[in-house]
Amino acid sequence: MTRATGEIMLDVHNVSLRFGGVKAVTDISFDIRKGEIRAIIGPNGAGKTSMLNVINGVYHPQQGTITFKGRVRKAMQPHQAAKSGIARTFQNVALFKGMSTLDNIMSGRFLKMHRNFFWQLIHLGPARQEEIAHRRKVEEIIDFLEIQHVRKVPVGKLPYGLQKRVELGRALAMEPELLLLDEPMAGMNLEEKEDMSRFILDVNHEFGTTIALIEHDMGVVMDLSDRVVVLDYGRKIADGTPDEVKSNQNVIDAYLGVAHQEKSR
Amino acid sequence: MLYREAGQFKSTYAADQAIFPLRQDRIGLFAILGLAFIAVPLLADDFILDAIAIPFLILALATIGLNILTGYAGQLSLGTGGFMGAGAYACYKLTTSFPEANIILLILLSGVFSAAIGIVFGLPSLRIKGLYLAVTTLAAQFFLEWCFIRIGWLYNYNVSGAIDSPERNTIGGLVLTGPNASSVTRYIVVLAIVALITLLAKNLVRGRIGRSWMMIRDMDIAAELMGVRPLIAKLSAFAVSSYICGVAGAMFVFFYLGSVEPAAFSITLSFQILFMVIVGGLGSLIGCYFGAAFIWILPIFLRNGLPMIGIDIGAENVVHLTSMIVGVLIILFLIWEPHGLARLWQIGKEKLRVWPFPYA
Amino acid sequence: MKLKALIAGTMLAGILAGAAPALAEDTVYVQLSTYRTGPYAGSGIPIANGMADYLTMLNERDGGINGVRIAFDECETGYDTQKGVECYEQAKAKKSLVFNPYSTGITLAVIPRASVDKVPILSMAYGLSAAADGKTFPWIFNPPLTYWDGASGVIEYIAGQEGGLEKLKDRKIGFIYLDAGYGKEPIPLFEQFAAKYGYTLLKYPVPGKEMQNQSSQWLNIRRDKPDYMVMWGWGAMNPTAVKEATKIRFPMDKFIGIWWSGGEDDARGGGAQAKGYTALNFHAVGTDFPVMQDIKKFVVDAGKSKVDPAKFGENLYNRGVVNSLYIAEAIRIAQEKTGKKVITSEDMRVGIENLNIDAARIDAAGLKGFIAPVKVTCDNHSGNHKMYAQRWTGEKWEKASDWFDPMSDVVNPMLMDAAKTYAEANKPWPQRTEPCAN
Amino acid sequence: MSLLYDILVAPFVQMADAPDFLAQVLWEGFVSGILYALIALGFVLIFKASGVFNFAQGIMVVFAALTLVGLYQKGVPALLALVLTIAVMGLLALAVERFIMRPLVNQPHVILLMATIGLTYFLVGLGELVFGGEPKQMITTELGLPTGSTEIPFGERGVVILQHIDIAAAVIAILMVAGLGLFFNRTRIGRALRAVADDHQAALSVGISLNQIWAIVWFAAGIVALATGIMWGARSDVSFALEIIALRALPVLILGGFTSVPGAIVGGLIVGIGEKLGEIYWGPLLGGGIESWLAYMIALVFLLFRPQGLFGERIIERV
Repeated sequence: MTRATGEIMLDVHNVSLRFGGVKAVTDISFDIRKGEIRAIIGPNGAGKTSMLNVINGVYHPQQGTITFKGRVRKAMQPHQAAKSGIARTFQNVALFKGMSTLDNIMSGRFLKMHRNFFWQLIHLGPARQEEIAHRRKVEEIIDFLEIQHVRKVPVGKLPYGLQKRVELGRALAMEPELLLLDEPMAGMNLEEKEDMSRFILDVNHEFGTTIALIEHDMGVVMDLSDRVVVLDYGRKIADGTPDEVKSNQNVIDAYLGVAHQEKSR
Repeated sequence: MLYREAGQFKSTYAADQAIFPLRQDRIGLFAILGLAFIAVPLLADDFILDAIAIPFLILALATIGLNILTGYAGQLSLGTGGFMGAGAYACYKLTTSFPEANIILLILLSGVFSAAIGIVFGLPSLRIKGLYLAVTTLAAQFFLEWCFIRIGWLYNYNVSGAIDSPERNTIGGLVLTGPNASSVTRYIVVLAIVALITLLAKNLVRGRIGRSWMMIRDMDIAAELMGVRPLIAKLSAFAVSSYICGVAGAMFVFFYLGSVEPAAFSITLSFQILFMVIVGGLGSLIGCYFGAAFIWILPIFLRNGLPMIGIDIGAENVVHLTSMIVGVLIILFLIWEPHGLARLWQIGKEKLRVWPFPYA
Repeated sequence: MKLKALIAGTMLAGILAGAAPALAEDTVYVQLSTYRTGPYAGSGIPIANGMADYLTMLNERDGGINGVRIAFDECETGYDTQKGVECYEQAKAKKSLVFNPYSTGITLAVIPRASVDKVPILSMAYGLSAAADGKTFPWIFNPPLTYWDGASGVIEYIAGQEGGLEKLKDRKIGFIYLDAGYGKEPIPLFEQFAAKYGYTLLKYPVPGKEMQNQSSQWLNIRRDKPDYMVMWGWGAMNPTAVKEATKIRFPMDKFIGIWWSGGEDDARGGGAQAKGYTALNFHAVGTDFPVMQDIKKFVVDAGKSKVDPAKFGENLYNRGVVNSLYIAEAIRIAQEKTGKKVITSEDMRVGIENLNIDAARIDAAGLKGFIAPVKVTCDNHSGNHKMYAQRWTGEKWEKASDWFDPMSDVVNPMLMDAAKTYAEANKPWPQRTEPCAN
Repeated sequence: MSLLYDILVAPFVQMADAPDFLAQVLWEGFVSGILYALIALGFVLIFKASGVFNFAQGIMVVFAALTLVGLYQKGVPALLALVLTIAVMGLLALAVERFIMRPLVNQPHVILLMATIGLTYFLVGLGELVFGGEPKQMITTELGLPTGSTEIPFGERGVVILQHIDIAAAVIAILMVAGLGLFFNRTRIGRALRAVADDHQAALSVGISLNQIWAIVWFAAGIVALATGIMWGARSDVSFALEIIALRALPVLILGGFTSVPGAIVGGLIVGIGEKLGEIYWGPLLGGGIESWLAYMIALVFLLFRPQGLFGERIIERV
């Protein structure tokens, strides 16, 4: 596990975020290095999702800066984040419910497609070739995630586990450099979790995608991640390798103790 | 057994992405087009053409326009009538200013003006969502209606305040508009324009731009995180939608009514089109045709069909009854089948796949 | 399967078009466009009843006209142009002898089509004033007088109150009107007269969809303090205006409506305070005429009418009777002219063009005192006939003036000019090809 | 320059010149504002408790008034007609709860909005089918409401004319708001209604089912509609042409916020007075008739700066 020493891809520096009087995130700094799997953990309400929202521009922090690939940004728009190579899945599946699996994943190719309005209108020549080229790419992702059988099914009708998988596929279709996964295994059974873990590792290994991951299942976190940052009540309480974090007293107090008890049950 | 896809394998993605991947559907389409372009003009009388076919096609086009905005991009609009009016008045000004120009070109051009107006009134959609947006589109509706009544320049200061369709010919001397244009000519022109725009609309909704609309509709934040810029997606939906509505509005005057007062583009029309969208199916192009046919033909059917089977409830009660039936149907469709007649059509086709057996 | 669909389709088409009325040998068909629904129903319902009842009475009493029964049905327009055009198409498909738009907007929409489709349009005292020019509009008829005649009549009436046309100088006349083709129609004449007689014309348009909310208009009127108010209102606009006028305490005897603003329900809206409200008319109100007694006997009392007996003989009901009277007389004349019993719509055009209800005919048809003589000619499809003013007593209309003529000498040249302008604006306007029969 | 003068100075000069007229304009605006507010109030009731944007509230106003007058015309004594109309509004509430609310619960707002547009058309058809389409006169005196007017001297030589029915409308509106306030704060059902606005679970714990609550709020909105309809019908006749004017309640809501009772009142007064002032003093610059859209434009501009309305709560989007 030497990848944790790669170059810094994303640097979060002294970020604070408030909603009215409520502090969601307070003065947090951490970095994500190229090629690693970085986990963000913490009890409920610790500000993990808010942190992801800050990284890809949904929320604009009142304080602090985000540096991504050397560019310092204070308030980024979500579509700018997408353009610079950040993709994302959501805690509560945020698929496009009215569209099929295929269209959902195709929508991930949005930024890669460039044919203008008039080519789109006639849908011949370049626009059609482009559509077909990207369809090929999408089919690769469908094969990779083993969801060929639900290709044309509206995603609203899929079981939860498959929806999570489609959502991952949609993010992958963007060919991101940094992939943010918000609880990718929430609500899954053991078998589904194993599948998902395998996909995450494959993505990381085969495509070299950097991954930031929020997860509650400690076993998964410890197995998958290279480094872990721990939040509690919107503050960072620990940062380091899984082993370091595991033995950190603050973490045990705040969080892991509970998790261990659960695990031993 | 007639409607089976068994044995039809797609070996390319291109074939899989065709509008009608199934052979039966393609045959059906050609049959319908043949019927529409050849059989109807030959067989139908003036009443069928003028009072049913032409308005049905034009309203179906307007329904497509609204469906793009509401069904595909998820932005509820109650201003369809106003946008249709914008196209109609633009076309009237254009053709009276340039009487020599080809009227079909002018009709297609007039949509550009309504698209521009649509963009202006679409701007609030960037900050306002859902129900609030519906109210702002009412602002567009009432403001445009006021313009049609009060800005004399728009109707060339006619005493009557109405605009009418002057006689315009093609190069060959065929009369396209005005009282001397034959029903068949007008029908063919309308059909051609509607079919063409439907095809173009289909191309848009199945491509990148159409997907960006649906992404905004289904989950706007996720869409933004995939790189969709809400500004462009929403405004392009407003523009395309108002363009189509504008063209429909222009045809409404030039190929159907012949002369209209501003009241023709009132909020009643907006609702009528909205109902066609709901009954036909949100987010379905073929549904637009079903919806338009249903809402347009139902009252005509009630008016003429009931007396034929011996029920005479009076002309006014037919109107009341239509209003009630439409109201109930709207609610029923929303409860049972939010995807409208288009979805029922789909289900019907599924059934047909295995017919006459109950299961595949 | 295809065959089945085809058969079903054909049947459906049949249902949609409405079975062409199974016409027996001696029946003619007339469609009546009416509106018993919507915001204009208040005005539309009595007219529809009157029209239907007179035709029913003819069928019941005389077995039709010269033995030809009149088949008729109603087409509901809701005073909506779109539905009106649909009704026109239906009238055309069902070969109605004549089309009665009962809306100036619908009339304007169908005028260009009528000559192509060979459907005569009877717009009795409404519609396009310029259509009086029979040379330009061979298929359009607007007897017994046009809006411009009516407008001149209003000015005459006001002048009579003031003691002469020259007294109009420096007066302020307010004009409150439905902001649609109908209400805008008389404006050119009012403006021309304003220049000629030196009064100031103040305009207060009322948008159709807001006609029950006129408080702004009447606030403005209160501020501007016109000497007289003239109204071109319809439907729910009328009672609202009368009510608002009483609210601002406008002197009601200086508030004059066109004949379409003269319904009993319109005035009743203002209650007792509306006493003095004046409206023009071109036929009598009430039931003391043989023709009305016949309608009562053969239709109302026989339970064949939709009219509320209490409203039988009211102004707009009688208006409907007059409208059907014109239709019936035109059919009779067309039969005489053509020698046919069952006439076509083209024969009907000739019939209306030769419509002539003279004193003798008025007596014979039991219309004495009910209407003034009416004569349509090839040149003049309206005829600038007589009108009178009626005044609301708080309970009913009473006659407030004698029958008087419009200012035809001024109005007619304007009508003919306007017809030319219309034809010019709608180039290429077809030349009249129908011969003048008289 | 002269245009600027016309816009910025002339209207105020006119106001100062004729203060009695200004007072009359303000009064007329106030009265129509009260009526807008009453429609908006019925709307807020429903929105608060069920999240339904009830497009049909305007038509319920006309429907209630039409039922009242229609029953009277069919020979039912006035007070009995009033009671029967209340019963009809109760039935309507039950029907709406059973056939619209219950099947469509948890659907997106826009779907429910469209359903109420369907309800609008149904009620228009039903009302006209049963009672006929012609405008009807409100039975003002039969219900014991005042008619007539009073002239109040104003300034040196001016007068302001106050219609008694308008004064009654204002009084009834105030009583109604006060009554609703008491209902919400002092009664068990009222407290449950408030609870349901915040939290459906909490309401259930009070022992009232959601279905009952929906029926109750629709009934309450129906009563408000009836009162509004009587007042409005007394000013101009009862017919469905009022529907378009009733739509004015929508910009009122946008100004006041969808969930705020005081917002509905303040918004109604702003729209009512604002559009009258705009029409009378600035309308002539644009050729008049701007009343038909002024309120919507004000609301639109307002939305851009304060999307949650005057009294609404700020919306935070969660992902």
